[in-house]
Amino acid sequence: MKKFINDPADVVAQALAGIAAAHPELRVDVEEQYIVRADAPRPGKVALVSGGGSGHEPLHSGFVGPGMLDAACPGEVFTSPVPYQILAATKAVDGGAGVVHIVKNYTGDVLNFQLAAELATDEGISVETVLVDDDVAVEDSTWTAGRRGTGATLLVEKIAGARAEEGGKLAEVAAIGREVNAASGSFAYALTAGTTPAAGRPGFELPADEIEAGVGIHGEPGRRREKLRPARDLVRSALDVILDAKSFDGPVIVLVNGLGGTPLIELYLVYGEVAEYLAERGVPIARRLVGNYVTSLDMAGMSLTLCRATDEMIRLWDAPARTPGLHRGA
Amino acid sequence: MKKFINDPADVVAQALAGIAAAHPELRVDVEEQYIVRADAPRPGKVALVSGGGSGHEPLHSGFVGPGMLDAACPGEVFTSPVPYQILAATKAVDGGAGVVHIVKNYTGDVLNFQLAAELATDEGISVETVLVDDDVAVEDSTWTAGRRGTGATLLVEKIAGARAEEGGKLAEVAAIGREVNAASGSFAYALTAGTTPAAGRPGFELPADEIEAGVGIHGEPGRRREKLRPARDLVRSALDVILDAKSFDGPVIVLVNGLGGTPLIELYLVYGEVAEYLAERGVPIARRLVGNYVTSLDMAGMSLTLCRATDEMIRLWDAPARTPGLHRGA
Amino acid sequence: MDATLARDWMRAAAAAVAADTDRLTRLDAAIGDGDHGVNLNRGFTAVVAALEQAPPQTVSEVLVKAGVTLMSRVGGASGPLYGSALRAAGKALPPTAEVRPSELVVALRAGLEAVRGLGGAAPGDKTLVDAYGPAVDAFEQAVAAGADLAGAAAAAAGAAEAGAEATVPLQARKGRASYLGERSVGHRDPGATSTSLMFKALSQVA
Amino acid sequence: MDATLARDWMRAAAAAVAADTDRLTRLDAAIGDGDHGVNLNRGFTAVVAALEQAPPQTVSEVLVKAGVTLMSRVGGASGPLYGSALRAAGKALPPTAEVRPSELVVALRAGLEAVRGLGGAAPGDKTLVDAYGPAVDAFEQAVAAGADLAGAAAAAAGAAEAGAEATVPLQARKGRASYLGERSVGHRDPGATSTSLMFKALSQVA
Ligand SMILES: Nc1ncnc2c1ncn2[C@@H]1O[C@H](COP(=O)(O)OP(=O)(O)O)[C@@H](O)[C@H]1O
Ligand SMILES: Nc1ncnc2c1ncn2[C@@H]1O[C@H](COP(=O)(O)OP(=O)(O)O)[C@@H](O)[C@H]1O
Ligand SMILES: [Mg+2]
Ligand SMILES: [Mg+2]
Ligand SMILES: [Mg+2]
Ligand SMILES: [Mg+2]
Repeated sequence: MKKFINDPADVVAQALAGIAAAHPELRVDVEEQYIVRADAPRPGKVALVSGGGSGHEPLHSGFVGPGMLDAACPGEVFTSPVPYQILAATKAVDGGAGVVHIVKNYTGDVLNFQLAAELATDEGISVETVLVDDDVAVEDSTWTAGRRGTGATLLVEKIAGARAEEGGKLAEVAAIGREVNAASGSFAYALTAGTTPAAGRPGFELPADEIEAGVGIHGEPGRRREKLRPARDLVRSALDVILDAKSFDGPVIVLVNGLGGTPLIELYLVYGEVAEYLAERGVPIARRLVGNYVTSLDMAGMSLTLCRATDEMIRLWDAPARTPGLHRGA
Repeated sequence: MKKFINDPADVVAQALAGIAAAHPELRVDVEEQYIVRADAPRPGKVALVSGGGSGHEPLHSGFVGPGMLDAACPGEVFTSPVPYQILAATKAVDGGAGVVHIVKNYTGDVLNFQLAAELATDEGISVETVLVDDDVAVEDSTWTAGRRGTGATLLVEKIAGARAEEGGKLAEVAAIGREVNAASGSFAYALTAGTTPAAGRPGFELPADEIEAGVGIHGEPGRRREKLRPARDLVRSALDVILDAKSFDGPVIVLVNGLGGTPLIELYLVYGEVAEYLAERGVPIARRLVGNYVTSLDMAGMSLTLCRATDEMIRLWDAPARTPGLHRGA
Repeated sequence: MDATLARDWMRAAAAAVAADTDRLTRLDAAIGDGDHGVNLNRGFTAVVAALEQAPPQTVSEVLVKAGVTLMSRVGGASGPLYGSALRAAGKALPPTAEVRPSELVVALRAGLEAVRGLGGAAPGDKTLVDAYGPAVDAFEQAVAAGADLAGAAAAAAGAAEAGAEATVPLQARKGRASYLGERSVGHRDPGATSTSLMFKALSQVA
Repeated sequence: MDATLARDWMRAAAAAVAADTDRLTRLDAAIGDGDHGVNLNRGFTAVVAALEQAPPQTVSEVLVKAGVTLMSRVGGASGPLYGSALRAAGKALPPTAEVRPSELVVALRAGLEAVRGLGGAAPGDKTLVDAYGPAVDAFEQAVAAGADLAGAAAAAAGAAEAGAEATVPLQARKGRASYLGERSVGHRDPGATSTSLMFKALSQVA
């Protein structure tokens, strides 16, 4: 394993120290491991807290700032944060109007956030949880842990964040977050696995001409292995799965997301194919974002997310945001 | 080689089509292969044109927009653009106040931009060329092609771009660009080589415990191979080279730049080490930027750039910019 | 069992997890995200440190402290699950210096219920429940048949290991492995494997 | 040489580059950025197409068109260098249907001067000049000694290949390979190698 680190055990803590040094506009509690807007708590504003395993940067720490999250809790690499950490962040940002927890649907994240929400409620803080489960590669059945939260997390954080910033109430902010999630579908391909510092080797090995289809963002293998095909084919197959899974009967926000090791030149090529195929399928694109946003360490791969966007969602998507990872307007 | 492409020969053209589809705020000439601000030419404004081989995205195409470049000319992967392409872009953005060519110091880039500048001059356009040669890993000797242009290119484009936006004259814009370059030094490490679509295999092979020190952004091998060391050591060695090469007797702008395949979590860890060591060496950090900006396809690696920044440079660094790859303020 | 023995148990569990970190992580890489060994090792290292720093004087307190420490240091699925299990087990014990095997039966079952309440896994879902459930049953039967702690722990350890091994042919319906669908078949569940280590550790010190 | 022969030369050069694309790219990967073969192949494919689309009637026009096409399609260092060389060579020729070997000497030398003027490389800098220079010298000497085009081209091809091979022990002082310093020693220069292909192509058709 070759990485720019000092000791596999210290990666998250030292990266957090780097974030603290790099972003004076944020406040980092290195002890409790959370990141908040420097002006937190903001009295009267609904606060948004998210978090999850590290290794998906800029998610979530890179989305802390005006217009998006009030706090992020990074766990160890690919390991959800712990309840006391989430509680500490929740208390640090609560401005009296309640706190929305944005939680990606993984057993670990769900359980730890659930325990944290109970602890916060005990301390008199109103908490609403928005569960993100947009990954249509996983069948949504009561016999599984359900669909994973992936690319749509960014959309939920942006749109619910904007709603909170403009004064939305707790229930309203949570409601739009849930709407965005319900309206979104994602599908990912991996060309290689990422390597966690602790494991020191890739999560899985792929032959030189094979890919994982329907892969997750934690180095979980996908639903199946396939032969590598041209980008055009891969895009069409993925969009077919997404378009089948949910209703996209109007304008969409598109996210072409790199998983960490895929260069921008490929992501733009992919976006060109997405735009062409959606035009063929009669799905208008209202907005789009291309880049590495919800990553899986150094995994070469990409995910596509579509969100059937209402006018309200588009308005909030366009609203200002000022975070290390996403910047809009003022 | 596993990449999200259709055909190695068409990657640049198809990525350009994707950029065109993704960025309605830009205008892309797919035929002549250049990208300009949608409002070009802007009468009376000095225009900035840059370009170079593709594979360094977001450089340069991602930095087209208000406050930075007026046009970018992407060449084939790692191959400088051709004179007629640069000429076409130069003509498309010239608003009568002259055009600054920002050229990274590689033989190919220098020759092609030189021929383009001659052609533009023949057509009555005033062209000033700013050569970027910040890579202190290469000895600056008259017996070589000189130092390479790397990370400082971003700083030159941002700062000179802001100067042009606020109405600077041709000579002024070129002058501040040259000042930024003269005040900057960079040094890079590669953990792996990138793979060009055309070659289909990594530019070099590195053993599992070795790195290239002083590597370039085109898959050129570096000055020497070394054993992998902790990030802390690597950062200190690189900063020692940079601090020795030029004078950093005041505040600096720091760029911790990923080469494409290195995740953000490592880059932040690296920034933490940079901040600590610069504090020890008594070099104050005025501004900093951490991310993948000047890349080398999927190369795992990072570069450090320091720029000894005057108040004027810091003011221009903070000025608004609205480009796909860098966004500041309004 | 007294507090010293309970602490020895936790120490033995920590040692077993440390020795098998890589194995657990490999099992998790196959059908999960490759962090289970590292997660538990981080957690049990903290448990040992916490128990040494201020050694509790009852078995109940030892287990509660171990549980809370796991909950606050591990994260992931296994942190809340193992944490709640130990915490619930400790809370189900009387605050006496010594606890009897029959009291441990109640405690272990309370731990199991906590896991099932939190995670919702049923037997056969290919989770740690598939090792934990049989282990508690075996422990209970042995105690009912008059076994002492050592005998009951040995029975539980055997049942846990058999239960863990029996996860191999199962298709996962809970946790990260469930995303794999049929591809989860043929792999041993990492959490069930670490649960087997827990009961083996108990039988070593009992 | 007439226009047909000049076009045959360009076609043979294109075929040689196409056949050796991978070899040139590998040489460039060792001390450069691994695109030289691909660059020239893209350029000469365009040259052949341009010459076929509207076949020029003089050698001069053939070479100028080839040079301009390379300049506008190749990019990198080799595009302007090879492009200027061919363009300058063409411009140095009289606009006659047929050109004599002695006129080709002048043209080839004008091409060499264009390369040196643009790129500033001296002999021994480990560039295409190290193949081009000896080739022009050999061509000139053969012509002076009374050789015909075929004889002069054969001499030039031999000298170019020897010059390319002689770049192996050199340390690069120009182009991308110069960044490597001493590490550039021991590798054959890709541009000198492609120049050898150019003269070999000439000798094949002459
Ligand atoms: N809902 C659940 N109920 C019981 N055990 C579970 C559940 N989900 C996961 N597990 C157990 O947790 C183990 C994985 O733990 P770990 O790797 O530490 O967490 P994560 O999956 O968050 O990375 C699985 O092998 C399984 O035994
Ligand atoms: N200044 C120069 N003068 C003459 N030839 C040069 C010079 N710089 C580079 N070359 C030649 O160009 C070749 C590299 O061409 P190519 O790979 O196509 O361009 P690039 O280096 O831009 O990728 C080198 O092998 C060398 O022979
Ligand atoms: Mg995990
Ligand atoms: Mg090149
Ligand atoms: Mg795991
Ligand atoms: Mg090259």
